[in-house]
Amino acid sequence: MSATVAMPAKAPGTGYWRGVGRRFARQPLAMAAAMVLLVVVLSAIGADWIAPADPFQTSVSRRLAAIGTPGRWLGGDELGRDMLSRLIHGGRVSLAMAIVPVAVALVIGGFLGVLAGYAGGAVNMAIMRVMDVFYAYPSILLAVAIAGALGPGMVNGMVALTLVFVAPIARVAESVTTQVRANDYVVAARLSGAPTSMILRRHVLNNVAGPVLVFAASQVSVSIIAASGLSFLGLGVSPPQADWGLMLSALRQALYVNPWVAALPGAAIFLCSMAVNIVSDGIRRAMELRR
Amino acid sequence: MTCFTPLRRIAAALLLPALIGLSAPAAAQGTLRVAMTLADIPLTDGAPDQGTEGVRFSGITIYDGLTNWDLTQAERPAELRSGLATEWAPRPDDPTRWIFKLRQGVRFHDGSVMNADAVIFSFERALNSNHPAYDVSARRQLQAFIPAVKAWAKIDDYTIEIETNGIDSQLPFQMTRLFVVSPTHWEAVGRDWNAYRRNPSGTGPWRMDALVPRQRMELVPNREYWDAARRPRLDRLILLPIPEVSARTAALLSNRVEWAESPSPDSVPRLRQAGFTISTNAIPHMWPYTVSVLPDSPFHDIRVRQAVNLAIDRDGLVQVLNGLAVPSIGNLTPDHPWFGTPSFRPRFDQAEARRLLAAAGYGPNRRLPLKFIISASGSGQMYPLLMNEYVQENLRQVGIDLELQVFEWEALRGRRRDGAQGASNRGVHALNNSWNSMDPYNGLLRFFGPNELPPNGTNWGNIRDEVLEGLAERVKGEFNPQRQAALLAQIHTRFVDQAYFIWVVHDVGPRALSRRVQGHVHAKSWYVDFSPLFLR
Amino acid sequence: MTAALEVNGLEVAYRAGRGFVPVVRGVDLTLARGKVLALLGESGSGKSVTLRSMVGLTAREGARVAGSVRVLGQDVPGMTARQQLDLRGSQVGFVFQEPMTALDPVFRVGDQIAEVLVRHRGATWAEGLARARALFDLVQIPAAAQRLRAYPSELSGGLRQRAMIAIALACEPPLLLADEPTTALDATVQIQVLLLLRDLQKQLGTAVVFVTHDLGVAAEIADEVAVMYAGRIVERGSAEQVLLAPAHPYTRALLGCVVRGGYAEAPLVELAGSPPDLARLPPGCSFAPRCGSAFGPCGVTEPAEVARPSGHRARCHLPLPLDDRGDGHAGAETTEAR
Amino acid sequence: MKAPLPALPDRGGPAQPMLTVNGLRRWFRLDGKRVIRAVDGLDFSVAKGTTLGIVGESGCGKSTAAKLVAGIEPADAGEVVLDGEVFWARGARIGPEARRAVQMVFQDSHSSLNPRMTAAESIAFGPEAHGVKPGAARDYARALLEAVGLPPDRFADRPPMALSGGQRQRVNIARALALRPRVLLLDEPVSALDKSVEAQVLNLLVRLRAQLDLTYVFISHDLSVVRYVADEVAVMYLGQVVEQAPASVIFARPSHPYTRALFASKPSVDPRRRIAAPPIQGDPPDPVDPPSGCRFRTRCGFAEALCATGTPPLGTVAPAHRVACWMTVPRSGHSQAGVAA
Amino acid sequence: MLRYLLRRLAYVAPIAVGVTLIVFLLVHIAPGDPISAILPDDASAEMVAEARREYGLDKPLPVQYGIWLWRAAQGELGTSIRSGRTVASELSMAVGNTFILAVASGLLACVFGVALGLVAGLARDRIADHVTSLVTLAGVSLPHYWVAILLVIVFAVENPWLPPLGIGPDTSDGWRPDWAHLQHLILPAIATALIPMAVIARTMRASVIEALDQDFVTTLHAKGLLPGRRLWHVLRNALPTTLAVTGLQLGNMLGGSVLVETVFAWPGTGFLLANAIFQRDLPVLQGTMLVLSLFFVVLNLAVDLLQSWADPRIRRA
Repeated sequence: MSATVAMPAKAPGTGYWRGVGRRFARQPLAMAAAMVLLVVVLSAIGADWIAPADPFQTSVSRRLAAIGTPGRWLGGDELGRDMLSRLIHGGRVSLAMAIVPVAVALVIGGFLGVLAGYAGGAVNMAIMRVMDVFYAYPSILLAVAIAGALGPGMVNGMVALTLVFVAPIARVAESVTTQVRANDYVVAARLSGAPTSMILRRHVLNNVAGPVLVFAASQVSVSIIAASGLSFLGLGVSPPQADWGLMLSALRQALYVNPWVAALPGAAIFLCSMAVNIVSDGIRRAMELRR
Repeated sequence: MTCFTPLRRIAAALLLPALIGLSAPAAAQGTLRVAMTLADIPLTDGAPDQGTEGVRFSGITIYDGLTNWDLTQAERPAELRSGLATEWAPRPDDPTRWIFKLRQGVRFHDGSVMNADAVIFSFERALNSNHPAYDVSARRQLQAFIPAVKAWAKIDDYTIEIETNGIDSQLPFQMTRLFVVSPTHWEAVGRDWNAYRRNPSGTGPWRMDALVPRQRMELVPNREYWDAARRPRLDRLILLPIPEVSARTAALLSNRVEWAESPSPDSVPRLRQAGFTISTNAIPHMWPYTVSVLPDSPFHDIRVRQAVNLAIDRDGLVQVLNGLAVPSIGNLTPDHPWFGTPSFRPRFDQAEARRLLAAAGYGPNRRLPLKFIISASGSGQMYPLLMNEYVQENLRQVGIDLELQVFEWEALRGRRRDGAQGASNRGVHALNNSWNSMDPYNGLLRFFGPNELPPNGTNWGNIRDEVLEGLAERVKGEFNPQRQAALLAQIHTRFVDQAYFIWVVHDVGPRALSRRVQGHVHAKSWYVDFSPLFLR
Repeated sequence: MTAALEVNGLEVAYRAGRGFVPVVRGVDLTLARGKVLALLGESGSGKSVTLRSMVGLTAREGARVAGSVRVLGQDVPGMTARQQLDLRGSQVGFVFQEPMTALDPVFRVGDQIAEVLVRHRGATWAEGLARARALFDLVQIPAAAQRLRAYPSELSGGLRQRAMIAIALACEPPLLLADEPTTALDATVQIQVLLLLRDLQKQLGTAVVFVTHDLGVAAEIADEVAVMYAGRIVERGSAEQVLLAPAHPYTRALLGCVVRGGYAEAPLVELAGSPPDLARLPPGCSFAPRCGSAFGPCGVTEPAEVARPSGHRARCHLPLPLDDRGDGHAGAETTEAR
Repeated sequence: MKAPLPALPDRGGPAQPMLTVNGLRRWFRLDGKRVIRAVDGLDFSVAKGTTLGIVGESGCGKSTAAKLVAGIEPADAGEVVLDGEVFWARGARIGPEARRAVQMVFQDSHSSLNPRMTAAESIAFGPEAHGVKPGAARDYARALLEAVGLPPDRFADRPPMALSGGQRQRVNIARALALRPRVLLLDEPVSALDKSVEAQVLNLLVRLRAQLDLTYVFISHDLSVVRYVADEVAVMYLGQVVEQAPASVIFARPSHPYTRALFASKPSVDPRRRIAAPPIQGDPPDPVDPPSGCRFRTRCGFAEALCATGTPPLGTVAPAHRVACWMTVPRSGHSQAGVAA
Repeated sequence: MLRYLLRRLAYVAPIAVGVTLIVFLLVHIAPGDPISAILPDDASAEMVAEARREYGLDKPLPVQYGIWLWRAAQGELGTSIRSGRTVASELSMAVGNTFILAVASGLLACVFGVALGLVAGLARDRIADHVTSLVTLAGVSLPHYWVAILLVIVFAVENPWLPPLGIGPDTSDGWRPDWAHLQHLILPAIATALIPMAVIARTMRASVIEALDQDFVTTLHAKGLLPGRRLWHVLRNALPTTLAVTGLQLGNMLGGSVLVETVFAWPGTGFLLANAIFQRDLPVLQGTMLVLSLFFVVLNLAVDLLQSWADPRIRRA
């Protein structure tokens, strides 16, 4: 209680997100993770310019080349392609596989959740019971089953993962919306006679968005692992697209021969997923409003 | 090994030293454990599923066909030899009727006598839906492999007659697939094929001792096997389904098995280093692209077919596969009697490939887009992703943009059944499917002609060639082995010259063996005979 | 016989950002055995922190505590953690404001009482539960046997607070610290609990420090009253002295804020502004910015505590009213008249 | 202060009650069978320009009553008449213009302000919803801040986090006033505030009522606060009004045993006048399973057999003084009937 | 309690029906003809039609669903297209094996998750907390199937300490709780437990901190209770939330086992499911999905009940 002392008198109007940013910047680990993610995202975007070599150029002589081999600075893969270039290009596909499903699920699940939470009653019942059904499957199992049913491929994998994430995001959105809606300021807004769309926009969404976004961000790491798991089972991205999961799967045999090179895709997945987790933890911490 | 020292040190630090030695495997002397690529034990009722792999492990081990493959030598392609039939020939008066003389004194594992009734029973249960023992599963597994069979009859206790659909010299090859089951035992287990599968009885060199579905099948020698030369020397043979390649490697390296099928190319150096033998031999199994020659396909143009064949660096691929393949320039290996004398030699000549493509109207300004359907894995498919990626890169260098559409194995088989002309395959120019080519039908005849069009056959690409079709007719009526071989060589010559396939490699049936495994003969066949094996 | 409580120069500061913010700034108190002291103040005045610092409960929260506290003659800050634990629950009982949250929601009420006896009196669980039943009778909880098995959420607010009191009194401690024990209760229940506490205090001879913001509650139970503002005790004395003849302007203002007139023809006396930010205290008297009688020195130097022979003390630069008659009629009448 | 929204017209003149509530009822169903009778038949009316105080303990249904009157919570039965016209009846929707007439101030000043909006934004929201241009709404919001005693230059751009409880409650009042309502429902507006701040807010409310010609329904558990602001007082117990009278009457002559107990439970600040014994025993019963007949009978010192069987009507015992107690009903059969009144 | 149980059951029943519908549809949205999987390459049109009839694939979808559901309700899940064994018999063995793995990894995950979370929560914002939090973060960020391979390489291949695959010695019949079988369990259990353990630890940490922040903890100090007893109070309060998350995680573990079982050739439901997918063995696929998801539903129900046992507030809500 007394540990928190009165707020500073000056607090700018739009200062909430700035405050979150400030509090986020004060966490060195989260900042480091954010930097890692930034580097990965930027290099994925600029893969065509950054990658030192053609990610598809095979070289029989440089199969599983050791790290540090000239022209294959991070080693060569099972076809002698440049690991570094493939990791950079692979980030593009892997991140897309991780982010797109969550983003789409965020739109769908967020919409359903907010709708259910704000409307309440029968609408809530209808939407959330359907979500419960999807929630009744272990997530990776559901992804595997859907991807298995649809067949391998990047798009199918994304569809499968999207379906996996809709229900949990909808649940979070619904519960946050229900909480927000119970606040007296929403009651006051309704009392003012404002149209529902305006209440949603001004009072509900901007209070719901934060927690839901943070949750979705944390799901990105789940998505990274699940997507690579699909590739591992042969249900994800198709070759020759460089994808970390696919690379991991293709190189798992080389772990016996050149473990350091073969472990790179797994390490990339781990690093990225970890960075996402640390960043979303950091944002969550930065978003905590302390009275 | 050196690369792993750090990991090893970490592990040693992590785990209590007390753990060491506790799990040291102690295999019984003479027990051979085999890691199969299959996910499950093939059906054990004499009509094994899972294709030739099923026949290899659950077919020729427990059962015998009327004819058997000779798997005793590694130099020449495997040949037919007598099995439960001692001699066979078409009747001179009617070449559609064959007389099979049966071997006497053969007993099933249940003790009952193998005779004509048993053989007839084996036909009935698979092909006669009115018979009490009819089993639809057996029919599914068998029918396609014995298409020549039309009718069967007992002549005496040790003689039967088989009638073929038209004249067909291929019947003896097909009879390797008809495994003879015991009617007495079927009665004994309550006329239930599921019970029979749990407790099978055949005449083969191995008896099944234990079966745990999806985990393990244990075979023990049939000490009374009729062919003394093939009486197993091992005490026990354990077959383990381990579909995941890294798990098979791990099983080998940790001495959980002495024999692993299809080690991955990348693990070969490590396995060799650890003292394992990587046994290979060119087996009658090819890994090509079956192309669509329909008018709307670029492969309708022979120049494109030849260009693609010339664009592929087969030696490079073999190197990538660590020698677990041999280059393929036809359905058969050049040393095969049916190889013939094709004038077109698929080789690595990208300049020529570019020239042919240019002649066909493609060039740097008009790159050729192609779409192949492939599988992610599957029986006999070798290392499809890796190999296709390699080919994709080869083709890119000559101006072909290859799109690979990946399916899981059974879905790809579905696409195969639809044929290139099927709606689902619109826009698809080739199918990557490996084929076994151990007999004339499987190796050559099924890839062309109207009778073989999907869904009734495997002429996926709609190859119509009067020359080939005429030769095929003649083969069916030719019973003299030499003349038959000559005709087959003509077919293969024409098939290669027309570049009806894009050949890549032949499988070498790689298997990794512990040094303790002795007596192994790597026959040029999909099959292997476990009988001569023993452990040191 | 030693005093129940002697506090000298108690200072408590909490960490905020880089530094520490003083929350309690030099509190001196003494309480004789068997007496009731009401610690009065608004939220943020430091009264609750003072109370919890007396038995070392604030150090746990990372507070910096200085000064001397002697409970029943024992020096609390000088004790080991284990000795403090032995003191608490056994010789000092504690009652909190919100019984709903102060009781563990997933334990049965009876067990929460019994565990104190098991801990401090070496009782077995059965003995503890039997004694708990007796305690329930003592705090007048009907249907004791059944209620002992209830979870806190299954009891009404009044019963919960009675259970809390039963826990605090389980070992019959000579000193009871009560932190706004009746504030969360409804009016009709509040008075019941208050009078129960008063009766038990008399019956058991317990000394009580009773923290409250409610002047009426203080008047109802206290022998002595201390008024806190911004971490300091600004006035203390007997209940009559402080409530009927307040010496400090703040105490007077508080009394003025109490609504007790009829319909508002005249506005309430209001205390302008709000309590100061403890991190940025004004120079001089902390109350000066809100004080109607502030003059020159108030904004410069902090007033020292001035004591009258009667024992009535206040921290104010203004001379104390001389008519400290102790009967307090003047004070009462002036406020009633408004 | 120039308001961008027009004032709502006065229709019936000073004699017509501002607000009339008839037969208001709201039951909450818990898993089918069990029912909380939060508000169980509520009738009252409030004259223009006056304040009705509603007093009761927690769980008596007074907050639900406020939400029902405001039309924010659906009622099971009853209607609310505003200046002679039906404000809402069951099943009907309230038009946006009519909506303005009744506004509310909540107890929890924290949860009643959007944490992502500044004080000015929160106040301007209502007018903007009614079509006032953002610029004009903002100016109006600043004027209202000034009116509730918060200098806009210092407070307009503060988020709720940077305001004290009293300041937040002032913003809430300004927000409610921004729509130029005629009735303000004040649900425990000062109970979370310190005494010194409570006085400030109460004075502000009293001043504003006169300035803006408002009618208040003031809900509180604190008798002294109600006594300060209310012209008329209604006492609620378990979802029902048990006594209603002008403030002067009810504080002078409380008639219902509960009202009397409530009054007697309030400690005085004089240490010499201590309460000897609690006026009543026990806690209010669980509204899920209220006692039969008179709901107060379980805690009433005068309860007799009659009280368990029949629910006493809210009868008039004196002009404008209504009580629901068998003791006030002559010949009701209660031994004290007629004596107490 | 009984009333609560009934209410939960009434809530779960429609979900279970929904689950069956999705399982059914899942198989039927799959492109490609399931029939092709069960027939030889050159099967005739009559054979195809016959197989269609036999598996009921010629009827309209709703009818197929009805028939399937009716049969499933009677425990009749059909026959594996591939092996000819009943799906029930395929499943019974696989479920047993997965159950063993799930119990082992569940225990690992719970014990270590709770312990780590407790340490982190009690050491809040101190070094032990930061270290534990990083470890658990790493736990949720690792591709567990990859870890599985690494575990095999390190602990089975490079150092032959533990068996790399299978559920027991080569000639064992059925599972027995002896060392010969237990050693097979260690690596798969660790790999499977990794993510649930980390999630449980994170939840536990948050619940412990939440519990520690509650007012009653001050009461515990004020009562002079010793640390052990205080810890017990905190644990009991952290339990309900942790239980809820544990249930969800144990369920997800079943899903994650698809990958781990593949790596360890552990013949459980995940292994069965993966192979059923690749072999297009629809009855097995359906049956496995159905059993796993219904098990998940039941698990959640059980967790709900446990939670309401652990937290009296839930029962009253």
